Amino acid sequence: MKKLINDPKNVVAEAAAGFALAHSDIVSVSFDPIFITRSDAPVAGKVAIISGGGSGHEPLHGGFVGYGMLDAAVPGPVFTSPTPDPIFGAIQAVDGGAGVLQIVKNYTGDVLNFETAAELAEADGITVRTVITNDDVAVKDSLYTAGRRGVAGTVLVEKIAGAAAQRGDDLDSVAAIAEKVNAGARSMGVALTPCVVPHAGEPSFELADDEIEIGIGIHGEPGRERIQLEPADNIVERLLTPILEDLPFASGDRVLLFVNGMGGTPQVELFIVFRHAAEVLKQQGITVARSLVGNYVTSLEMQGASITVLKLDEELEDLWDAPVQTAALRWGR
Amino acid sequence: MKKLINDPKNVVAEAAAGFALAHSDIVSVSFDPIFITRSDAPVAGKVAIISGGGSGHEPLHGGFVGYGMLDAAVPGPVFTSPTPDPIFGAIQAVDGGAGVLQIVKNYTGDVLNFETAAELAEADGITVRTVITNDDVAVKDSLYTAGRRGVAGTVLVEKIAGAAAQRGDDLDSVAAIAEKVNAGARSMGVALTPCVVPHAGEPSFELADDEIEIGIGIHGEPGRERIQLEPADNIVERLLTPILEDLPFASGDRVLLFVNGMGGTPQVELFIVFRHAAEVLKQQGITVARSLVGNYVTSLEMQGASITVLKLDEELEDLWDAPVQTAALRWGR
Amino acid sequence: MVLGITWATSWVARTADVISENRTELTTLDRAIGDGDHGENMDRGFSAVRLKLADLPEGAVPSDALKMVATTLISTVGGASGPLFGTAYLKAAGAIAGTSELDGAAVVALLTAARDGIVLRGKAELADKTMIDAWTPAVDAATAALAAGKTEADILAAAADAAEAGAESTDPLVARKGRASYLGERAVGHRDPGAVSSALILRAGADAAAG
Amino acid sequence: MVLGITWATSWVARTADVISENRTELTTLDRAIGDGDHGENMDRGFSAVRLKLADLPEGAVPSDALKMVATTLISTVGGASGPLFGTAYLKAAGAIAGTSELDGAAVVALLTAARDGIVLRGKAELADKTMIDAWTPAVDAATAALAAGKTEADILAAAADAAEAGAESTDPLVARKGRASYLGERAVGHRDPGAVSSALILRAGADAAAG
Ligand SMILES: Nc1ncnc2c1ncn2[C@@H]1O[C@H](COP(=O)(O)OP(=O)(O)O)[C@@H](O)[C@H]1O
Ligand SMILES: Nc1ncnc2c1ncn2[C@@H]1O[C@H](COP(=O)(O)OP(=O)(O)O)[C@@H](O)[C@H]1O
Ligand SMILES: [Mg+2]
Ligand SMILES: [Mg+2]
Ligand SMILES: [Mg+2]
Ligand SMILES: [Mg+2]
Repeated sequence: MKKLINDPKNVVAEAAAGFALAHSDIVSVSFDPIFITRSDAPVAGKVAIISGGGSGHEPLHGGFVGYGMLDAAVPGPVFTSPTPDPIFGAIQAVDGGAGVLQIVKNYTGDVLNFETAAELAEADGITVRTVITNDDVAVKDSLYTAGRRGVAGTVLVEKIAGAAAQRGDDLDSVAAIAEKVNAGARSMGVALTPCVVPHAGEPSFELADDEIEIGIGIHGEPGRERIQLEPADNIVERLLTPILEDLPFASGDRVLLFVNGMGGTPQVELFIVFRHAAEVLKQQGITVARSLVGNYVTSLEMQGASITVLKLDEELEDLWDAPVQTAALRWGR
Repeated sequence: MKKLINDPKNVVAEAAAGFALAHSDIVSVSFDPIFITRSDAPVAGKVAIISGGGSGHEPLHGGFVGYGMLDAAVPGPVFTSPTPDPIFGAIQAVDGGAGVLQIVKNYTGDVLNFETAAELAEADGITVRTVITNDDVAVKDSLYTAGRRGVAGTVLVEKIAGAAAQRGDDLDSVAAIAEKVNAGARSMGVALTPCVVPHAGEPSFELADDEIEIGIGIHGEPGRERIQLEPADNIVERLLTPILEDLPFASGDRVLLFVNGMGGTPQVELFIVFRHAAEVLKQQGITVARSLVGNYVTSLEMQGASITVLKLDEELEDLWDAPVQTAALRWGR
Repeated sequence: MVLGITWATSWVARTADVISENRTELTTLDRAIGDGDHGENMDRGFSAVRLKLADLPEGAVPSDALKMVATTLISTVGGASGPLFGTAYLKAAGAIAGTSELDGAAVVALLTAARDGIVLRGKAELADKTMIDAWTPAVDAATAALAAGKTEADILAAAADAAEAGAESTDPLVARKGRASYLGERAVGHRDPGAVSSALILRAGADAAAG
Repeated sequence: MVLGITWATSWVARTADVISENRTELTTLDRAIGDGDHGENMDRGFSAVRLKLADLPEGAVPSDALKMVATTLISTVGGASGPLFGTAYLKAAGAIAGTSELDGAAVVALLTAARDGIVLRGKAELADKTMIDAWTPAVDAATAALAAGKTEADILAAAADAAEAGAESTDPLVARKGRASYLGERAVGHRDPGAVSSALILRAGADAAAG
């Protein structure tokens, strides 16, 4: 294992310390337990939004804490959900009296730990609502599975719900908008290489030099199928087709096209993917009204990318365009 | 070679096409020859700033085209300087009558091709000034070498000179500020893995599982020395010590600390590096007044990082804080 | 031996030992059909538990030890297994609350409550390829052993045997809960890590009773 | 044979061939002490040159062919070698401007002007471990061959032999120009790619003259 780290046990704490130093204008970091809050939290009267989950997906979630997006992020150990204590600590730190919305990616561990934290907060008199994101079309959604995973679409939910909370919407409205974004977002990813969890020290799975994983998760889980490496344009179609069929998206739709890097893929490749994805959407009469390209929901050093398509309407476009000031997403101020 | 690309020959053009689609609000892209300009170029009466060089360093330089930074970027083939034609084309496209500043990283190929382009432009009646960046302390500067390389510090030169041009400084003043930033910036990098140039298809150099390259360049060139993998804190000191001794930086200085990812390194690792670098500076009585952490000057999928320290004064701090609106660096608007 | 606080603390201590001994194996299993952290998660939790064992007050009873394990796992493990095992120990403690010496019926009540706690939180059914596939056979075997008039030690041994067989029984299954469920058919042929760690926990209980 | 336009175009065509044949080798050399693109750069340039050969007008003279090569390399190669070789061909064309048949003196003038053009742009000296280490020995050998009354073909052959030896002579050197200079001692033991491509160019010229 080759990493710029000290003791694997300290990866999350040391990274949080560096993050706090580099972005002290935007965030404050608590270390025991570890959570990241807006430096001006709690914002009185504003619905607070928190998210979190295993580390290793940076900038998700800490990079999205700040004006117009998240009030707090709770990083667990790498790829492992945080426990209820830091989540509860974050809830208490950011509650401004208007209630707290938890945005949780659909993984059993995250769901159970945030659920427990919510119980503690409710017992403490804090109103908590939870929205579960599950935009990954690679996983069949059925009563007989843990359901679809929450992946890159989570960033769009956090940005748009964050803008709604910032403009003063109440808890129910913010939760409703988060649900709406999640309902209109579909994602699917591909991995060219696995990633190495620091405390494991070995690749999360094996891939031959000419193999790629289609339908990869963001925790180094293997994907749905393993195929031979193909030209980028073919891979884009393998990801985009199930996405478009699932909602479904139709001619005339306005969408946000998000090409997300898994961490180790050079930017040129992400733009090559974006290029063909935009081409395909255009052919189908779908308008790319907004776009996002970059490493936002990563899997450590994994090479690969995911494509997310979000159905837009005027309200979502306005909330997307609203000012945001976080370490990883910033415009309008 | 495992990459999300189609034909290696089309990597630069297809990535430029995707970039144009994803950021049409900020840039326009010319395809024959290939160069990227501010969508509102030429800006009458403003000094125009252009930069460029081999591709594979994204977001450098195209990601820094926009309000308050570059007027144009000229991407050559991967790791190969562009030819004079596209550079000349970019100069003609952005010249607003106040002259053009070329910011060129110190590599023989870049220097010679930008030199030829400048001759063509001068013959065309356009005033061109050139500032060569050479912030890499890994290379001994002497009359008997091509001199120090321009690496990550180039981003700081582009941002600060860009702000000076945006506020209306004339060509000489903008060039002087660019020279001042370059003179006050020092960088050094480390590679944990090599990178694979698409048309070569093989790693640019070999590294054993327990080896790292200290003093790496940004074109997949090997570095100065090869050592055993060490804890991040030790590596940080190996990079920072020659940086601080070279200028030298002294107790009482205010600096910008920039930890740059080489492309394939997860963000947690960059913040672990930033954490200790900030610690060391503090111990030496040096104040980290500004900071930047992320993948800004990359080497394709190379894993590794570089540290840049820039000496600040009030003018440079104001210009750093000035609004910038590019694909990769954005604040204040 | 009688199953009092000595047995309870010995069970917990032995569990901490076997979990750290099997940490790598559990992580390897989780890498195949999960995200490769189960050994790390469990070891993080039970290392914390081991440290807290010493703080148990004079006159503590078995339920105090299990309650301490529950709260410690909940606050240190994270992941899916943290809340699940945490709830298991919490309910188990509740089922034997205050009792200082457990008879066979109490042992069966403890195991049943633990299993029910996991189902309450995780909604898994038998053959979903989860830890439940170790716990439910264990509860059934313990119940049968009790009916057959076996000793407490034999009841725990029967539960451990059944849990180990139950863990093995997950090999051919497609998962319907947890991360492994994302893999569909690709999970077939792999053993569920949580079922294996559950069997380790139950074996430690039997060993502690065997003396 | 007389060195007219037929020789010139044959030289250029043969150069395009040997460069593409040796593309991988040149890139491998550049990977060792540079950035691994020299073969790609040269092949991109000379492939473009090959396409333009056909467009040479009726009655074109050698200098027209060399001028076409110069402008094509400058506008397609990039990197360090583009402007350097481009200037070399440009100055070479200038030295024989208009001449339709080159005698030995013209050949030496052509080679000397090419070398001087590279020095003018790149400021390299002998033993800096650059293409100059192929060109300068070639110019000296050609000059000596001319003085010795050799034929044009023999003059070009002498230049090619000297260039190849010159390329080999770069192996033990520390580089003082170009990317390889960043490596210090680590460049020792590797051959300079630009010197090798220069030798290929000169050998192609000799072969074209040999018929
Ligand atoms: N819904 C559930 N019900 C019961 N057990 C579950 C459930 N989901 C997951 N598990 C168990 O949790 C184990 C994985 O635990 P662990 O790897 O520590 O958490 P995570 O999956 O969050 O990384 C699985 O092997 C399985 O036995
Ligand atoms: N200053 C110089 N003078 C002469 N030749 C040079 C100089 N700098 C570099 N070269 C030649 O250029 C070659 C490298 O060319 P190439 O790899 O195509 O360009 P780049 O180094 O920009 O990638 C070197 O092998 C060397 O022979
Ligand atoms: Mg996990
Ligand atoms: Mg090059
Ligand atoms: Mg796991
Ligand atoms: Mg080269």
